[in-house]
Amino acid sequence: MSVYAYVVSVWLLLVGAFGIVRSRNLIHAVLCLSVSQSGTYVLLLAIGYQRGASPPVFGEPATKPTFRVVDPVVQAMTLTDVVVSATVTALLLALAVQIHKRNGTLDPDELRNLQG
Amino acid sequence: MSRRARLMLFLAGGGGLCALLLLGVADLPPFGGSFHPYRTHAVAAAVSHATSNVVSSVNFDQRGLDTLGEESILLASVIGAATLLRPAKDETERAALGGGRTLESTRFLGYLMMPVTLVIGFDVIAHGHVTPGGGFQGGVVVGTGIHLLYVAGNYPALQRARPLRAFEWGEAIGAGAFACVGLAGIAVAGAFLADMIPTGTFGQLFSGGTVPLLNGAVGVEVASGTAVLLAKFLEQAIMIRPGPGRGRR
Amino acid sequence: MTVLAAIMLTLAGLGGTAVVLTGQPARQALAVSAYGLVLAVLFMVLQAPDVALSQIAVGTAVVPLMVMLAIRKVERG
Amino acid sequence: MPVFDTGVAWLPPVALTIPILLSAAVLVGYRRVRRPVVDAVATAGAACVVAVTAALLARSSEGRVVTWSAGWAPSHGFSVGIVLVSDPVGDGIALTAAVLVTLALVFSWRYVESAEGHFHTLVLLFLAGMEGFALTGDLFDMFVFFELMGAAAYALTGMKVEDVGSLQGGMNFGIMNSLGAYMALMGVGFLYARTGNLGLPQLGEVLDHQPRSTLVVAAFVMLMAGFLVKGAMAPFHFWLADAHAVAPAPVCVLFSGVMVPLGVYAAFRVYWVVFSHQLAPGDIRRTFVVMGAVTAVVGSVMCLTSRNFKRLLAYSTIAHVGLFLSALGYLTAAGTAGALLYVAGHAGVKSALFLIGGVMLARYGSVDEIDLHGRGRDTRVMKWLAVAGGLGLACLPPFGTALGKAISEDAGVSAGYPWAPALFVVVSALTGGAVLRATGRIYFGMGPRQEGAERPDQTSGSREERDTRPLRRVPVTMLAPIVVLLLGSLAIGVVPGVHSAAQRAAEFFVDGAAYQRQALLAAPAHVAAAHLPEWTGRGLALDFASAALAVLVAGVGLWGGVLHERLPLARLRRRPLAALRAAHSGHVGDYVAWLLVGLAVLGGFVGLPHR
Repeated sequence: MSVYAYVVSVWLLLVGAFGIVRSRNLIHAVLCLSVSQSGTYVLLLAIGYQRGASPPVFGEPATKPTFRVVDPVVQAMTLTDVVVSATVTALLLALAVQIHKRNGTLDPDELRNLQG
Repeated sequence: MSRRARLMLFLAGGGGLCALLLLGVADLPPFGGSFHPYRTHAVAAAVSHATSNVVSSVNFDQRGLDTLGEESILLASVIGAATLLRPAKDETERAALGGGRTLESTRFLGYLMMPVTLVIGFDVIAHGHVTPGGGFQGGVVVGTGIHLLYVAGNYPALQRARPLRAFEWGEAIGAGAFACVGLAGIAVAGAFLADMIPTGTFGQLFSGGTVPLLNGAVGVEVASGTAVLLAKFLEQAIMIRPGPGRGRR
Repeated sequence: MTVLAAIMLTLAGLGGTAVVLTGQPARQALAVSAYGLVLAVLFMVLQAPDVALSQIAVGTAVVPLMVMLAIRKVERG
Repeated sequence: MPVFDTGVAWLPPVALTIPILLSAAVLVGYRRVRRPVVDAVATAGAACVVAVTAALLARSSEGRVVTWSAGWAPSHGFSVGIVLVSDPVGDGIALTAAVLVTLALVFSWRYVESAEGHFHTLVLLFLAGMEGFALTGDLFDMFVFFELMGAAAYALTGMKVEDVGSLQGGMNFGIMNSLGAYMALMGVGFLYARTGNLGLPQLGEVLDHQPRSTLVVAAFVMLMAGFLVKGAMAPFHFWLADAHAVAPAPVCVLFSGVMVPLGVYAAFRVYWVVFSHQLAPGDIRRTFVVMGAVTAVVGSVMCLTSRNFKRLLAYSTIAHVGLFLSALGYLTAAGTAGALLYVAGHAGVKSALFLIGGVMLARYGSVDEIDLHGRGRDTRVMKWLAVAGGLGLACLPPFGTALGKAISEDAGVSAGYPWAPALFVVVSALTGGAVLRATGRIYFGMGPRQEGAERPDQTSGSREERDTRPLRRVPVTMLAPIVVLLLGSLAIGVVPGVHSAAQRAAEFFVDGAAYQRQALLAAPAHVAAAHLPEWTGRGLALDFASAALAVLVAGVGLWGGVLHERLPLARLRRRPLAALRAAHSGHVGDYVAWLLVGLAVLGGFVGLPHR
């Protein structure tokens, strides 16, 4: 159990890369990229987790602050990461839409604009 | 490269990398352990600035520079996607059709849900420095909520409720405001993004110094950005068709 | 608690794999949305409500919506 | 506890905030004002950043400028804030970025016509990303600004939505860079879990006192995935040719001139500050020298076989990045100084050449060397500028490239690589020769006219969409940046003091321990005296040799068609050449597979001897 979470995150990273390699559709490839990225969320949050600790939010009105909370820094990092994921996905989906318009296909095996 | 060759190449490389990573993570501190030095300091810092959501304190106060970068990424991506999804020179926009094909119940649901969603979104933004959530989460909810009008089948109403230019401004103003608060920090307190206004009482709505300000700026930017993004994708899916005539620039 | 975390981690691993293995464009938006939900629950279990909230907003709503619209555009021209 | 900082600690955050603020302003205003106003605002903003970073560089050459964002300076030995540490190398790159953006924006006044205000917004945000990336001293912050550069760059690459190549280039670029960035973020996570810190100086300080571990090797390899994908090291380089060949010319200037070198910069920055005690220098040296040499050879061969002028330049960037990687990989101050001068000189020359390519596309609607045979004969100035650029790339003294190359060669020999000068001479001769060949063909009509039979396995560039309306004559706003860039590259070789400044900068860069002490303990900086000679007889001889070889290469390329067919050597190497070219397939799945192979090899190089 002590490394299971980390192994899952490595798995997600690699399985996403695998998806891009065998993808026949660029929209699918972009989604695989986001699966790869979700590996980083899992890793970061797993690193910050502490058994029996509460969330790093003391609320309104506040409960008494305690240091026995899970790591807020990795959560802030993951939040940034989620934003990055969403925006990059949007950007790449936009590119995919236009690629389909110009080539009539999204299969990377059939796109032949950039060889040599 | 053939599909087979590509796969073999991937398996060779992926296998090697996987081995390295697995050997690496075996050295990580065990899952659920109590080694979190940064956590301890970050909680103390959040309490000292009266911000009861420590994650918001890290995001907007302690590591505010990251968030400035993050908001710039959002701005760049939204503007980038909008640029990429503009009608090409050989395309035309056709007028959208209004209503007619949506089930009455769906339409009702859409109309009902929209204000509820918007209220929730604003609430999540407003309390971002004290309870879970904040400008980003609430902003996404607001930006998406507006598009419930589409679920309601009323695309023309959506176009009216969603003046794209205003949202483009909202996005720019949100990002600009964040940067301005940062610069004001230099002028007032001598450090970029410094928490320069009175911090208030821990756990109250008015607390956390600059955190709620920056949180609000992010909320405006994210809500506008999400709206622009979804609008551009909708426009592509519904309105833009290949055809003669000059595209709109 | 640990058991719950282990279950959600396993589901996340399987969910990611499912997204990768979903070939048909029509099902991709759905797969992504479901995977987003699994991740959000995992984040709740890992005591990260802030991240879970944004994951729900982004991962189960906005991104699948964009994917759906992109696929619709691609399929209908 | 915000403390009032005296001095210049406010400069770094301002350098990265100005472009963000102005991009917002452009976005609000661009529909209401005329285009020249938008141009003027954006250019003035970039010029402000030039001023700020120049001021910063003037200060940091006396000692690093340390800024704690939001005033969270360390208390009780720990800071929850982000530290910006600007030393002469970081500032020099920040300054180069600002100068290139300014010139690219001036060039765009009459050049980029579609997506008006959005273009300026994106370029300014791109600049903000580069400034932040160069100036920050925090690992996660590096990831954020890396992604900022990326997001703006993908959009800028794919901006010509009517151009098939441009879209696919943007997609390949986006997927590869993002995947690299996520891998880097995993590396950040590993280090954070191990040390509980994100700042480079803090990380380095903790790791220096820890036993070696495989986790640190894995973290290093993952970080390199991000930085070296951006830095275009083989086999992570494939995206570069795709993206550079299709992006609008002023954007290519930023990509080749500064974004790609930034990746290499980051790789060595984290090595020196964070990893230099954990990883054995011998392994790192071998890794980078070998991989740099491979990159340089692959890049220059592909460069020589290209007929698309912009793609040719892109491959030459790969070749030169390989050289920079080698020079920095000697892990000495001398090698670093050589690389710095080379990067600066290269930025001027290569940027000028990309702008010449842009003018070519604007005037003739093509960048295909065969297609354009003799089309540029009527130009009076442009042809000579192109020749100057080619010779600069071939390291003809006194271009800055020549000075950098000479110092790097010497550093290579003293680091125990007697073959280093040969590599540098051959690579600069091949790339410079390719440019001279294309120039000779296009602007002077040299060599036999070939009927433009396009080969299916090659991107010729004859169908690239224009960035602008066909131009009858070249406006001064397009000519001036080219001249300025070439003069800038000359200045680096000629102006006294640049050379010794580069040496001092290099001494700062390779002293990771001093970086830690100055950031965390505010220890005063030790400024080393410059001791390397400037131009040496041997360096000059090798520089002239590479320039002469380049002319020879160009001549063979132009008139050697007959010779080429008869030599048995030519037939022998055709097969590997075809294989090499086939590897550059434009297929993103291939690229990802190569990325993983490269990382596995990197892991083997760095990790195996250590276990």
